[in-house]
Amino acid sequence: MEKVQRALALVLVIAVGVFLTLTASSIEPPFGSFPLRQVGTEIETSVGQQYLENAPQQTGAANVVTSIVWGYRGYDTLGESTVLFTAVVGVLMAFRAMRRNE
Amino acid sequence: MTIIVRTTSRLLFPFIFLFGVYIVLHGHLTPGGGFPGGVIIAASVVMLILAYGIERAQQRVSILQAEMLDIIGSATIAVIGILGILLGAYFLQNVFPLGELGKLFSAGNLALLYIGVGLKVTASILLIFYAMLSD
Amino acid sequence: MIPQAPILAIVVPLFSAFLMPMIGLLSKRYNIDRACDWFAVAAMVGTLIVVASMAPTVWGGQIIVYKFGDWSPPWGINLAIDALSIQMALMIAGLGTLVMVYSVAYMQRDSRRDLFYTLALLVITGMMGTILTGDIFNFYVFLEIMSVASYALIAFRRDSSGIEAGLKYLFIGSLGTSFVLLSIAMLYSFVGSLNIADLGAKLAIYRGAAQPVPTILVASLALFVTGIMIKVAMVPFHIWLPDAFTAAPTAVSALLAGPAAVVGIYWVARLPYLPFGLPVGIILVSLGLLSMIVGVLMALTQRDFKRMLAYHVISQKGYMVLGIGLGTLGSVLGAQGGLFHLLNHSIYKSMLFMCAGAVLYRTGSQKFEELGGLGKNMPLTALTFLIGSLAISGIPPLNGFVSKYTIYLGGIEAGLPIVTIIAVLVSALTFASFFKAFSSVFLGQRPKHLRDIQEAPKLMLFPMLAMAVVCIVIGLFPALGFNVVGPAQAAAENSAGYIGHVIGGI
Amino acid sequence: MSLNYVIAMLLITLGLYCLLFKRNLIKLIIGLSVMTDGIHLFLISMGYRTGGIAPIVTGESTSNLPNFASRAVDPLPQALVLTSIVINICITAMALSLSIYAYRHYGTLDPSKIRRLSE
Repeated sequence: MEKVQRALALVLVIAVGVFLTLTASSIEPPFGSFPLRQVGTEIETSVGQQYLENAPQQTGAANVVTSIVWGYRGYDTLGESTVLFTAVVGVLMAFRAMRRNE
Repeated sequence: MTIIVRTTSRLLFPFIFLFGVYIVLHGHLTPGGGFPGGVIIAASVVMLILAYGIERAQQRVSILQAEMLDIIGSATIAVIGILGILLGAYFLQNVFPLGELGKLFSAGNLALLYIGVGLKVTASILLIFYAMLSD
Repeated sequence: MIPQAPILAIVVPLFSAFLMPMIGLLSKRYNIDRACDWFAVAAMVGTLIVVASMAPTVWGGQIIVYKFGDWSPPWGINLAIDALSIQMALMIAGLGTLVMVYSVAYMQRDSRRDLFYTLALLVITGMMGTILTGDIFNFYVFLEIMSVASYALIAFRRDSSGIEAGLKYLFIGSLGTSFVLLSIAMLYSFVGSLNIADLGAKLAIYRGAAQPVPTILVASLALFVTGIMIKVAMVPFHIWLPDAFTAAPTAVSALLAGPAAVVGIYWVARLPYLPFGLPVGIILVSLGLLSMIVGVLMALTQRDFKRMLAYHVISQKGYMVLGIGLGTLGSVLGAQGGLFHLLNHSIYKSMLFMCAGAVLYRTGSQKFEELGGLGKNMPLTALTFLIGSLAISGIPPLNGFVSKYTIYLGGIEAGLPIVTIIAVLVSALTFASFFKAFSSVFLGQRPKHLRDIQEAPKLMLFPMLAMAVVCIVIGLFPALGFNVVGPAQAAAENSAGYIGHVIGGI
Repeated sequence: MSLNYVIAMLLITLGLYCLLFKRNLIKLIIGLSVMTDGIHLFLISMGYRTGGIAPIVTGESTSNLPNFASRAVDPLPQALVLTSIVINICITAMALSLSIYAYRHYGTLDPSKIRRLSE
């Protein structure tokens, strides 16, 4: 039973790996052609290009990544610091001494 | 720990701490920001834990101080977010002047938010370490 | 609508969670015993009021779009609230309030209650965020908030089974969220956008058969479905759920079985239309059928009260996924039935877990062998459990019957009568399983040491009885439920309207 | 054939292998981290532009913003990876603290042994 499970798991890992690798090697357009995106027959530019063009004037930050992190996508970062808070509370939960107050 | 490690870490501590503060304050100009900077500040205290043990580190930053820092950090983010509603129209909206591109006092609320996050990350990482090291 | 209501629905539980450790410190200093508990209840009531204030606007046919920091949709993050989201948000806020009231009584013997309520409010925040957001990466962030908080809550009592279940859920759940992240990464690399409406608009050309679907889109869809199915606990990915629900404190089990089930099903309902819009109906139907059958068969053999209920969660979630899958195969009734069943199931499954918790609280045991004859000691608990088990088995005057019947009709409407037959059979097996549970806990021989057991505390009984009343009311007047579910189903299908409201801007 | 993408996917597969086959909690946590790092590598590398520069306005590009915009790499994946790294740290901290607790109180890092204790 143990051996069957391990064999099944190995098959699963190999299948997922082959699938992902084949997918990755067929991505169009290839590595290094950032603003171009091809959806169907239409050639589009990625949203990232608009950030590069507008962010310095719109947010006044020289670091475009910062202007995304707290400007355009500030709500994400609020969520991110909430995850950090959650982890702190979780760790405190695991280590704070247990007292039964009857 | 040996005397070499102790002396080196004592001498290095202010520099690493200052470097972390620099990274936090210049988050909107150079690579870095609140998250890496906060981790660097926390790492300077963790280095003291490694060299001297947890008591000495807690003399520098006690558990209560770390909790207060955490609360101040959250409060900074919350207040700036709500200021966006009060003075503008939407949560987290930028209501401060943008300033000149590339100067330290620029980018409106981004720099302030990064300071809040820097405090919060420092406090959180320290609290996690203190909790894991306590018995 | 209260001004700023969309953001308040998320910020009220979030900032209450931030404040909770401080409240804990203050209550210790000034010796106010239950400050944390009632503060959590107040926060939930506030959330409920905010969410309810949005409902009339949304049911009036509008889609509320809230732009963070005043950045317009394809660049900034926005919240988009349509009738489907509002159904889920109302369920989360309502059931969350009742679970909080229940845990005021249930958790009173535990210390570290401030941490418990912080984590519980964070779970609520995460669920609200995932439901209301209009941005796919933001969905991932809030999914993680909800997940990390629930890992901690499951291990809250820190007994060996709790730690083991928490770690198991942590690894399997993180695998699922990693898949979701990889799927989002692939989607971004292909389309170059993260906004759900924008993605839906750009991927719409693949909906017909005119364009061949590229491999990366298929891979992205497969990973997303796998990730969501791990969170929903459909059968090949279900192994974390029974352990987690058995080991967690019962208030947490009720929270995860009722409100938290909503998140996964919400995304299953969105998935066929936005952002992918690819046909996934057959996959959903087969996964749903598999979980229904496996879940109920496993439930029949269980000897542990909460573990049996946990397997029924899997089985009943199968009904919902089946109904939504039938909906994408062209049966409106099926989709409505699936969403309606989500509403009903969240109510009675939370209630059943609360009954199990009340028994555990009074007797200290959740094994069938050690219990028996409690109907005399705890008549009200027995009554609510009876109502819940009749509802879950689909017996006519109760709400479970209405939604299950709608799904049966949906199966026939979609041209798959075999699905209907299997669903009826699973219902019968569910009834058998609950009959066994009811008779071995509340009827039969009462062991000697259980003679002096008392009825559950009033604060526990209040949410249980409230939910039982809702079960009966919806069962007698199903139109009430359809008034909520009908617009929700229409909104899920109306992807063009969603895209128009968000991208068109208001 | 894009080598970066393929290597990212291989890292993800390696992490998945580690998660499915290892019997030690610490190794499982390492597997999870490796897997997430693979995803981060994929995210970062898909925003690359041949011959690109960092998306930070410095020096002479301050006066020539259009030229900067046509040369810099995609800033959005970098912001996403920043978020995702912090989330991964949180999951690692949570998993480590539960593992430390299990090791201190039950004396084992093997999940199946903790399971046997609870039965």
